[in-house]
Amino acid sequence: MPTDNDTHVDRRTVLKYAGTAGAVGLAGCSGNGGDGGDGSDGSDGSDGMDGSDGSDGSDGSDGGDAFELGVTMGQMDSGLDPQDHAETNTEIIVGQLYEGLLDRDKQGGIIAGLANEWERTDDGSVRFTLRDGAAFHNGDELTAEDVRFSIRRIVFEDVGIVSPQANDLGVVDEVTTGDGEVTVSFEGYNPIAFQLFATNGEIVQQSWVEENSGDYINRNANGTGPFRLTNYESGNQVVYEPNEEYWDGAPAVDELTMSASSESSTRVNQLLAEETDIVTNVPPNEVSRVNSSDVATINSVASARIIFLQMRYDVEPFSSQQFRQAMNHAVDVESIIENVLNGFGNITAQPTLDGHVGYNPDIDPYPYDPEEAERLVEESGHAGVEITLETPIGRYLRDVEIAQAAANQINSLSNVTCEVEQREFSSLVQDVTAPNIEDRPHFNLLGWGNGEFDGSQTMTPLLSSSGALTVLENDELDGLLTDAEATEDPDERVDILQEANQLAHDLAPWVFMHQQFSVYGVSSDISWEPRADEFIDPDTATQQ
Amino acid sequence: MSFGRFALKRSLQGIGVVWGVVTVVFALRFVTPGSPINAVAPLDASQETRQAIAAELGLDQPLYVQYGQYVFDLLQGDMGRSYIRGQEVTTLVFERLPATVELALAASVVAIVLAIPLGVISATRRNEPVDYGATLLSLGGISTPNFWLGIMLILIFAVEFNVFNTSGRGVDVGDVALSVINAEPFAGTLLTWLAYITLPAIALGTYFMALITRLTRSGMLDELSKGYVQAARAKGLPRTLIRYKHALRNTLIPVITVLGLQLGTLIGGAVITEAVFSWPGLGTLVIESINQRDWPALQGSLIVIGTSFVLVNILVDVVYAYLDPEVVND
Amino acid sequence: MVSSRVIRNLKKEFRQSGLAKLGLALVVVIVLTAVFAPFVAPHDPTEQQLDQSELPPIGFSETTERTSSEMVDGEIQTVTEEVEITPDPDHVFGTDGLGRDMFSRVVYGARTSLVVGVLGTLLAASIGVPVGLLAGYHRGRVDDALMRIADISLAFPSLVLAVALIGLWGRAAVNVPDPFVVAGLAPEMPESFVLPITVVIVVGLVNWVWFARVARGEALSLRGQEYVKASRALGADDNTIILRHVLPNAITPIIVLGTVQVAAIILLESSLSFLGFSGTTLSWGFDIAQGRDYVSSGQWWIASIPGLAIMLSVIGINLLGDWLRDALDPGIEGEGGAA
Amino acid sequence: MSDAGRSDDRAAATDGGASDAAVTETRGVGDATPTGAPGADDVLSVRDLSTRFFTEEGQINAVESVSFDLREDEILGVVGESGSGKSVTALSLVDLVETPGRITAGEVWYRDPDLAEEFRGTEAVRVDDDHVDLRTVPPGVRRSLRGPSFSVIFQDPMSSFNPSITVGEQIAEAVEVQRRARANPRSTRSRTQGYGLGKYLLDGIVPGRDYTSEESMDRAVELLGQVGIPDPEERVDEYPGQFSGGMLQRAMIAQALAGEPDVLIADEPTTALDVTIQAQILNLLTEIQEERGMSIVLITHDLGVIAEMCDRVCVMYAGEVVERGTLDSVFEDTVHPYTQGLLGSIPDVDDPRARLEPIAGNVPSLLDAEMGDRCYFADRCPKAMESCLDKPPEATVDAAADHGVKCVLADREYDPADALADDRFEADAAATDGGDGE
Repeated sequence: MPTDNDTHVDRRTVLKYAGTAGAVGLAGCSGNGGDGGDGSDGSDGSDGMDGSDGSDGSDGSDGGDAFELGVTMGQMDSGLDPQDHAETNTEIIVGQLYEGLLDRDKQGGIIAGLANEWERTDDGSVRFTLRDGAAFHNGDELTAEDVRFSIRRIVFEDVGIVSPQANDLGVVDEVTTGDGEVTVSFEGYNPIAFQLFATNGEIVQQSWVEENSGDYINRNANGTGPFRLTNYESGNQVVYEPNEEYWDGAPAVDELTMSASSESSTRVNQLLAEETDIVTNVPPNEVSRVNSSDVATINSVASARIIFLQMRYDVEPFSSQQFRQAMNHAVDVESIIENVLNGFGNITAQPTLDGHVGYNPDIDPYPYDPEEAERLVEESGHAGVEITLETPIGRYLRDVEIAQAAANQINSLSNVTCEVEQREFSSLVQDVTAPNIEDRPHFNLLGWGNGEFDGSQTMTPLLSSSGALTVLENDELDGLLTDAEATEDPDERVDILQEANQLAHDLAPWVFMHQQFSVYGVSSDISWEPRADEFIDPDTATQQ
Repeated sequence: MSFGRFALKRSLQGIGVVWGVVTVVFALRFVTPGSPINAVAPLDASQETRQAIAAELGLDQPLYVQYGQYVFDLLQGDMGRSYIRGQEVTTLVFERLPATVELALAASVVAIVLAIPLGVISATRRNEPVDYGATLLSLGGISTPNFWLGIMLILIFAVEFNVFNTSGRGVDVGDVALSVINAEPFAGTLLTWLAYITLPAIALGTYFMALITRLTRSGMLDELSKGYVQAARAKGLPRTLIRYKHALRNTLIPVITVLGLQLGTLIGGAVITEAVFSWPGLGTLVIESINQRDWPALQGSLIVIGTSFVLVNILVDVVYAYLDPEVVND
Repeated sequence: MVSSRVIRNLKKEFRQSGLAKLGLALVVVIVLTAVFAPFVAPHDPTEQQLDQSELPPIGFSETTERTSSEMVDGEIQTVTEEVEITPDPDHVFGTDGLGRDMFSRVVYGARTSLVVGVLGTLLAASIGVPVGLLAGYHRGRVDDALMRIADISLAFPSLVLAVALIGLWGRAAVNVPDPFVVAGLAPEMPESFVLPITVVIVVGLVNWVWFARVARGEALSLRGQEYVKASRALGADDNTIILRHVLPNAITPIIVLGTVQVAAIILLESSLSFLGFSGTTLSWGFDIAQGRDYVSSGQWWIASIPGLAIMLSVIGINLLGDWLRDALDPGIEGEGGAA
Repeated sequence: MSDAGRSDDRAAATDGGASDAAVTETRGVGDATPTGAPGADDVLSVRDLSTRFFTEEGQINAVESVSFDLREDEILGVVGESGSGKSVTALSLVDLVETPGRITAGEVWYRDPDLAEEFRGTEAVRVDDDHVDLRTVPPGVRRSLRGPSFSVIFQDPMSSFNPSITVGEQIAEAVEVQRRARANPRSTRSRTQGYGLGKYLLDGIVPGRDYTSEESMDRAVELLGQVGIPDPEERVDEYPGQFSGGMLQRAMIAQALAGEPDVLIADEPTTALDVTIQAQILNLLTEIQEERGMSIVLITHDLGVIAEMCDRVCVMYAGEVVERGTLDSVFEDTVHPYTQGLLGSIPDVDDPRARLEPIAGNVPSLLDAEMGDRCYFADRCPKAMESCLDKPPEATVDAAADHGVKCVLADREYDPADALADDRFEADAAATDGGDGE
């Protein structure tokens, strides 16, 4: 995919990640966390599943108490239209009802969804074969036409709605249907097509969508997912029942309730009071309270989200590579992880996370070394400079505290003064995504979730010249990323991306901070394993 | 002027104010930087897309047409569709309104039931320990931020003693009423309802309890020093009758007016109390809508809040006129 | 304007009322704290000492379980250990989650509260008083228009309107250099004070109506007074009459209202910063919001202490207001409260 | 009519000097001040009544050792400038003095054979024949006498009616409370039976007549008719604001009559009214007094009213009764310079050109600390003499006319040679002004 055409793609993606509310839209469509037909293509480690979630064949097993499961998140949905939102919370709520063609396992590997076979055709298009027996909640069989309509409704503005997910599936040229088959062709080559379809693209029924009003579609659901909607209270709670006709067998849960409390301590209180079973984003200081109770435990997983401090390459003092490296030496990320996050984070050294396509295992983090930092600052000729770190308030786990800690450490260098400016997220994001790089902040904290598990999905928007949030213009890096887009051989592509990561590390456009953990509180009454992509799949939960 | 005419005149004035409220809310959009299209359109949307969206939302029309359309729709109960949720704002707002009303009413009940006797006792036992106690309590009450009080209540009752629920609404008060009406065993639902509403109601009600106590106390002191009280004593009326039938009644008339004006504070307090206790009311919707720039939802919420305020104040004035016939003649 | 009678009444009420003394004492302490914050605060309120975080206040020691986690072979392992945390005499009120000194934060928080309270009140008064005086004096259409605007303005709860305006307009802050630090007297302290200017403007815009109502009421009653009529008969123009006769006589209730408004605006400011609609992080409301996450995990002081600070300052100002009202103008009741 | 045993009590209680004790013996042939036992035709006998207000500024001696008798069927006038203690005296009679005021001494003998019978032999309650000293009976009993025994008409009818309750309802209340009292004379609780907080709250929402009965309401209509209010059936349902001042004062009289009292205390009943209406109200009072044979204490600052209505008169100054007697004796044989001053300040109807001579100076401060131990009028008195610097004695001028006076001039003529220097009180006055506050 040539970078020239990327602008469109990337800018779109921005909205998905940084736009409206909620955490960055990470979760892919789901429904089936179990096995299902294992795909053939490119999914590594897909068999490394925990054995604990044996949801299959749970039908009729509910002899005793009904299995009522509650999930409490930070925020509720923004309407139930699966194709008209761009945030994680909505994705989680809608994802119980709708599914995509492909899916991911707990570790992020690609598995089958509504399509049980998928392949790349000779011309670079992708072909999905729909499974038999998948039906919408209203009883109608899933058809290839529904799939075509769904994809077109997402990517084309003139079909139904202007979807904020329009570019989540790549630059789609056209969708064609065959007998139980759907073929999607792209403009140019799309090396990560399956990654995209495993994360995005929920399928709706054409007739149902066309016959109902927008308000109705946002309050009701007719998907193919493992749960059916029983009660929707906007902004309060959503109640589900198992879809007994689900193609992969009905989930063990008899009644699922999803609700939200914006305060983490409230969520923990609810968990400990046994009012709910799964709570999201338990903050570090609450962890011991959960662990020491006998009703719940902490269950955490490294997420696909990284936190970093962006430094704009075209303004002083950040135009100096030495200065940027100095900043990386000045911040003691280990100590921040230890003290601010109570250890719930992994230090990073490159834009791509361990486990994602293109990760370079040979790069080590910049060591914490204030003296080296001072020396580099001196060398850069910016000694005595005053800088301001802008940070969003309350958007990422402990964001303000992290920014303040980092700024304090920079400030304690003898030759740099650093202050923190707190910004409301939506206004900061407006600046961060300003069309011209000249309008973007000089130095700011940002988080980025990579739902596709592919390094290019971080580096292209954030570090390529044309990226929607870039703070860097470097021909060498641009070249590597362009090459990666056009490379059809996966292994070769990995090599190129690894090289790009090394380059990004050396250029130090960011202060590389950490990889966030998703920290859940889980009731001891249930068994459930979290996923790496922040999606919650209660259909894999079982009663203990 | 007859009572009926007074009520009518007041209602007509109220309609004017509601119209003003609608206009101000509508105008708010135009004194805010940035186009409302930004809330809907993807950041990189092409000029054509933006125009298409503007046309879809009617934003391409001249201002007065948009305004006319908005008022016209509003008169038919249509407040548009949420930019973010895609749902009808009318439904959205009226789904949330009952929770807020329930909370505000519960808080008022807590406040009134405690404050009036406290104010009366304080006034009739002036400078006795109970008066000092009530004075300090009410002073603390009007000086405590309700969100902080809420957090402290959570700390004490929910965390230390684990007696009440700390967030959410539990059951709808309507369900409780329904089970009472249907003669079902309702103790369970009632207890659940209480477990959820008690702390938020106290957190929100304390300020008003303190305010009403102060107003009742000073009003009672004022009334008890008036000529008619002396006259009533001279004609041999028993003390209870003088206090409750004569003095308290006259005290409460101005108290009701002040409370009507303070309804705004009550709703404002409800917004923040909802945030503390995750109460799914209108306040939560307002804050979400602001953060998401969801104009239709924000406008709808503000109009409903403003209109409720106006309605309640008309009601207060009419009740006032009913209690104190002099008002009608003024 | 301030006659000897007024001063005598003030003194008399002050002598008689223990609460007035308490109020004045509280207000004096808070004002001095706010003004001389760099000398009162023992630490830079923004300085983090991560290894000293979550220390309890003097007199309390805490046993908590600390959990840490690390990644071992791709699996996250959590370790929980019991730690006895004893207070550090250097941190009287303890420290927050990032090891910032709570006492210093409370001291600097007083600045924000007081400055926003006073500036917001002044702004509200400078809009409301002239409008109210003109409307009350001229009556007629001006007055009708004002009353309708006031009705509309009252229909929006202050907090809701403030949240909406700040949320929509953004939360700008102005850095005001701290004169003591600039002069080199307190070099350890933050160089500037962050003034949340949007908050000041918005609370002024939201609360002017209370001043307008009171000023209008006074003007209405004063315009009928003989000396006002006489001045008019002598040909004095309206503005002169308003400035010379009406304003000086209306000033007492306005001062009393102003005092109550400072308290109300402090509460409003704390609510706004609690909800995250402020431009500064050195604010009691902000600290309560931060401390709220720690309430259930045992670090009660992070949220409690700033709350007590708000309560004490507002009590102090309210007592001062009661004192002024009793001494100057027994006629007004506590109407203008808006939290 | 007095027996020795009781006189002893009296002597001990009155705290009088040796001269007082001497006159006590001669009561009935014109004692200087009524210190003896109440006479059989005295409905009310007040002895040495003192009421003090304990304010932040100090103790105020509002009523200072006041004594008088109120006979059956008579109108007793109490006259004096404002601030002379007339109204407080009236309130003291019916025990309506409120904190910080308190009755500190004195006796209020009230003639009520039934009450006397009931308390005879009760320790702590002083009973003398048919009279009972109301200062010694329990407060509840004193309260129960308001209405059936004593009624008060206040100065300002507008403020004496509750503006938010109909006039009829308020009069009916006064009827109702007596009805209930008769039904259950000894229980004060029963008078509010069925009227607690709960009833109140209902009443607050629906202005109702939970307390009063239909009979009481009918009686209220009847009373309104009797005091000359036209269309009483309609006017009962009107609010005080809908009444004119004169009508409202009539309504107040009707209210005062509701309990059919023996003693009616009219505290400046006409001050707040127009001159034309004043006459109507006074006529009404006279009519009522004649019809019902009540005794009236008429308090006023208007000697004209006194002259027209009263049988006997008490002149009050600085909390004390300074001159007292039948109307004729006080008006014709005026002794006290203060009374003379008051008489001089009313315009002479016969000679409109005659100069009106107001009394120079102001009513003195009643602050205990600032009151010297002398004649309180001395500083304003045109005839002040050296001997006025002592407390003046009580003296009888004309025993037959019950004419007594508190002035040295009672038994000697004014001698200009003894006159005090003009600036004698100026230093005092300056001190007083400075401390007065305003």
